[in-house]
Amino acid sequence: MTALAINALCKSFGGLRVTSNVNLSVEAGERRLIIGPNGAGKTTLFNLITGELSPDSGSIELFGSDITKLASRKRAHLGVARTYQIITLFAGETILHNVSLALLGLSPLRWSFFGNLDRQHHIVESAREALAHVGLETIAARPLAQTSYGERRRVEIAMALAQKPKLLLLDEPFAGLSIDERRDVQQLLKRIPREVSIVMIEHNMDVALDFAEKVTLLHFGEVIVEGTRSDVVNDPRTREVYLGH
Amino acid sequence: MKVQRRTVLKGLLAASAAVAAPPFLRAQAAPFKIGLLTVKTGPLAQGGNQMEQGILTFLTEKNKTLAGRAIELIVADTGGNPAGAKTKASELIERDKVNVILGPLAAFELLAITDYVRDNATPLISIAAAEDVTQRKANPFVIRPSATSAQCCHAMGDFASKELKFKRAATISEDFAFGYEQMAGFQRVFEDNGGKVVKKLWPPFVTPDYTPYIAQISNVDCVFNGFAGSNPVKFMRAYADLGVKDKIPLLAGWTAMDDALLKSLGDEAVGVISAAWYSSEANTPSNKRFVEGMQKAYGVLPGGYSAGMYVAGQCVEAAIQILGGKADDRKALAEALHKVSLTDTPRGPVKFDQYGNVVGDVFIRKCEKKDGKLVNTVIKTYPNVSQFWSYDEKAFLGNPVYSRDYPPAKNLE
Amino acid sequence: MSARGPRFFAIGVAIAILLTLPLWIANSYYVNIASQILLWAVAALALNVLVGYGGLVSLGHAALFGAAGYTAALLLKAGHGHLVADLAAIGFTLFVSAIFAILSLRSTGIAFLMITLALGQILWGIAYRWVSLTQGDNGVNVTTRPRFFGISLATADAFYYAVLIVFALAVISMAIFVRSPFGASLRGTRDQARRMNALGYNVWLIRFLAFLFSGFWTGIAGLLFVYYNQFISPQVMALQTSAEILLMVISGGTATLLGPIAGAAIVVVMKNVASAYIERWNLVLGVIFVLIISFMPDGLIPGTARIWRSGWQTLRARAARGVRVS
Amino acid sequence: MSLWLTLAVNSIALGGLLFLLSAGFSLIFGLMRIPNLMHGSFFMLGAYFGVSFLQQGVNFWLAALLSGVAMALIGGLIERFLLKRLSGQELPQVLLTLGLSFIIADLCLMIWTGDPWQPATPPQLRGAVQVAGLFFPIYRLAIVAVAVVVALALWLMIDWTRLGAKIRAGVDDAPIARMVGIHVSKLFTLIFALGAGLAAFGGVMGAPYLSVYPGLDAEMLPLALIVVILGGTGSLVGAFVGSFVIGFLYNFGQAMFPDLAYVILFLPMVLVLVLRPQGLFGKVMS
Repeated sequence: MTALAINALCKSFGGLRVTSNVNLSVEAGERRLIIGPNGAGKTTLFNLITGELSPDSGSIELFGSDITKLASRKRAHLGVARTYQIITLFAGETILHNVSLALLGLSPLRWSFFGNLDRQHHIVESAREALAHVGLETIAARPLAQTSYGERRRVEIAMALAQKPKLLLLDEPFAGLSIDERRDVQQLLKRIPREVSIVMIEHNMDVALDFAEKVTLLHFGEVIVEGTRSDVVNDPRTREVYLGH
Repeated sequence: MKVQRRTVLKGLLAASAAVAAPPFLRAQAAPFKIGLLTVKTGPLAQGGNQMEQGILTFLTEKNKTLAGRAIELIVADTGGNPAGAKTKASELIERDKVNVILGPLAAFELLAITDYVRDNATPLISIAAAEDVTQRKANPFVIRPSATSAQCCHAMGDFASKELKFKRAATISEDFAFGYEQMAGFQRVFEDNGGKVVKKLWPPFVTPDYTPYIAQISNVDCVFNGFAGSNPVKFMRAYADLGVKDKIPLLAGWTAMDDALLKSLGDEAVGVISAAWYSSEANTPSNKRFVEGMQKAYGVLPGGYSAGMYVAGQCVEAAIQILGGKADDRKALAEALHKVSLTDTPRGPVKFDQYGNVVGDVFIRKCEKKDGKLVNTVIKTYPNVSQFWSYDEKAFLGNPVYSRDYPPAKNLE
Repeated sequence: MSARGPRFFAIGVAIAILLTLPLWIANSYYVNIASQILLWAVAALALNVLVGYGGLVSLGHAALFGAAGYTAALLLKAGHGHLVADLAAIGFTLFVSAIFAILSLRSTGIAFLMITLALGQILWGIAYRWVSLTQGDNGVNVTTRPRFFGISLATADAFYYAVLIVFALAVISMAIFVRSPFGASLRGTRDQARRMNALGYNVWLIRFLAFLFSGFWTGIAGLLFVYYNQFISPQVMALQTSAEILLMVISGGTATLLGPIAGAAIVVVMKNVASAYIERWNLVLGVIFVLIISFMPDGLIPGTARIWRSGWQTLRARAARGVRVS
Repeated sequence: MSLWLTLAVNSIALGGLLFLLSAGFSLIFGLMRIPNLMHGSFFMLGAYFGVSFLQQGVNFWLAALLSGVAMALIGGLIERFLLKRLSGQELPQVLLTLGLSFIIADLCLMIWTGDPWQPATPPQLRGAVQVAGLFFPIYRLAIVAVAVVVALALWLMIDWTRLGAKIRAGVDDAPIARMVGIHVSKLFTLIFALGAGLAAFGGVMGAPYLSVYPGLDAEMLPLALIVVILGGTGSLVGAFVGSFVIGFLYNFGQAMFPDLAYVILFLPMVLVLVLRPQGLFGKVMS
């Protein structure tokens, strides 16, 4: 079954084409890596998939149903979750509250005027579970302002995981991390069950290559190469894009 | 006339009795408290400050003693809005327990507190012009020594039609009740005398530029304006700048050409004819004292806002005299205030009708430049003008209150 | 966690003071001032829902305030009962709030502020100009206050208690709202609207409902205002009133429960009480705002709390040192 | 016929004055993102300064310039010592500017009393142009000329000078401007001073026809807001076009739809904001 199917997707800002006739197909349970230099249109592609941007043309299907015109929040309810390259968290809240918010977003409880969010046991428990998954359960009550950069990256991932997504989009989850932290995150990603299909953007090929079965190389909004790890690495076009010759 | 003089005499006797009373009796009486509701902040502070100056001038002249009673003046700043007027009225009545309130300045402030002063039985002497407060909704605790909105405008309508022989008029005034009532009074008398009001313009209270309105005026013999506050300054300059003044004479209500405003005006005001219930030129003894006192203390030529408060002070004095020693009963004071009749005030003789509104002179003035200064020279005096003009009181009150739509403007073009 | 004890104590004292206020303030004038503080506090709390928790700065709330007041005043004048008038007033305010929200929630930030300002001015203009309905600047008088369970609210004390009950309900509903999942959602849309969307929240609808909630309490405050003054006129709908409510919220501290209440107290006391002693009270009020913002940019309540805490810590540190020395 | 012509000419005249009022507001708003709610106060205080200079016998144009300079100084000080610390914090900025506007309003009341002041029109510009039955005061046309000169000067400054380049960079993206070494902090002080000075200059220019009185500040602020909203923030062209659009809307609206007099400016403002929140000439703000 195809988890994500993108057909002839286009998007321009002003005169600039940032997504140019992109076709992409990700199987259920697959791990896909999207690489490309800065400005290749990787994050824009994510924004199109999550609905934070709407495409000029083309279509996006999620598990066979067309979601091209669907509002961003509805895609979340269909099982799309993502992390952000530039950390986008609720700075004034605790780690636990951040993850709880992610859970609340999919719960009908979010409309409730009554009750105390911090006392909604099933939400708080699930949030703790997600935090345990990323190794942050011991500091769950810590305000976000007192956490390190690496911890925030993991909170990002915990928020996405907490939503029990079918399709998880990771936008440079290793950016800015130390070597130890990278290893932690690598471990953590490996533990994600196979029901979840994952698409990961990474600027730095070395960190992420062994994560993915298939790799897509994006450049100036176009898919340049697609294939297995070795296919892409060995393709002369990859070298051209990355090394500039 | 005789009756008047007798009351005054009686008052004087009472006053001398108070003065002659043994000192310990006088010392025992707590000061008589006058509360002044005025505006000292915001856009209406101009008139508000003048009100305060007027009553202070009077009290200074009287050495803060009226009819033998020591006076305490408590000044409250309403900020120029109804809610503020209500709160400040309650401060004066409930906290300071004043014997009488002078003010407030604006009609919308007065309307917010008339029920309240009646419920709390506190006499109020206002110079705000709202017609109905002394007409269909007359309030036994309120008297008005200045004029209703239309009181002077009736006279202006008469003068414009009979003496100036104008046939066609346009009116322009701020789009609020004071403006409606002024224009209605002018229109009624002007049209009853055979004239026609062919255009009525209502710019909002806040109008940065009057040109769009002035540009609509043409083919009339005169324009009557009823602006107030700082608006007349702006309006008359535009009226002159646009060249209309040379073609169409400008008439004005009292607020638009108030004597206190003259220092803010320039050549554009020369020739404007206005109707007012006070003229700083008036040749009465008290007016001379008043104008002198104002010049001395503040260096200004007084206008209606100050004069109104000076007269209000005189009314308080006369009422205390009428009551002899029993001025602390507020209900009796209110009744006495209605009975006050004065022969010498800065505005001329003053008495009140049964609704508490003044019956007094109205002056028609023409603005002239003398020795480089603007003056409003009185060219005609209408004596003893009532708020009902020459109309039958019952019939007058049987009609709706003056408004934008009443009397209906049938001659608009 | 140990802060709970003193906190409950402080709340208890506050409740006791509020409940017994008319007993030890003998003068009805000051009781009335207390009523005014409470009724403006309700308005400030209502605006705080949008400004503090929603990050949406409205300068049009005076229009909602006035919409409720006018509806009630006009229906009462037409001879309807208090219940009908009040329910209709709240209904109409919610309707106006919904229209405001639909038009203004197309944007956020300054544009939101400007739309609400413009909409507020339009409503003010209608109140001023539609003389045949509103009597223009002459305003509308309300001759009676309602009775509650046979108790007349005509006296200052009775009215104070009525306002106190409403105020307490407002505070409780705000406290519940802030902790509730919906409150958390609203704060989320303030901090990271886009992320909230991607997390599955309907950001627009959350803001819309928050606007209605804010409008509801603003309407209640408007009703209290019209019953307090027994009079309403267009001045209360002017931009200045909107700005004043906003100043109460910001000066006291946005997104706090106590802040808007403190802000309301400052503004009401300066306008009505201090003005009797200080002729240039407007200037002093301005200076107070500038001082608050210079020394406590987050507002009076959070600022004081911060100073209190740090002062407490220095004291304790000093005490600890003192022990060591001796 | 002559009515429409008068209205049209007056629209342009009012537009000129509005531009003087709002050009500075637009720069401050666009570059610094400060909702400067005391801009009307700058206009009023400037006009009062002008009144005082004129009473000392100072030449009208000199009075306008001096008042502008004085206000620029005050504005610069306010920015440097009060606003600077609040950069990026919209709500505290609102509170501060409103608080200062209270202070300015009350100070003006203390110093210049509540009486309205209306300086005489400068002698060279008295009188009126009379063409085909149309009678129009020269002074108002002079305001348009001054506005055009100021607009040109600002345009030259912004498009052709180093300072202008910095301003443009700052409007487009403050963080990046900072990265490339533009001293944004000094730039902000300068812009704020410039905006304050321009408003004060406009206040003096407007005084002979608007007059000066307490409450002028609150009348002018919404006008500045409307112009900038309509034109788009930070866009000088927007402020220029917006001023004249508002000039026309105001004149023809007041004359043709007297019943809408109160809302004639706010209805279009809502319309523009709902349909095009960035204004006619503004860029989309993220």
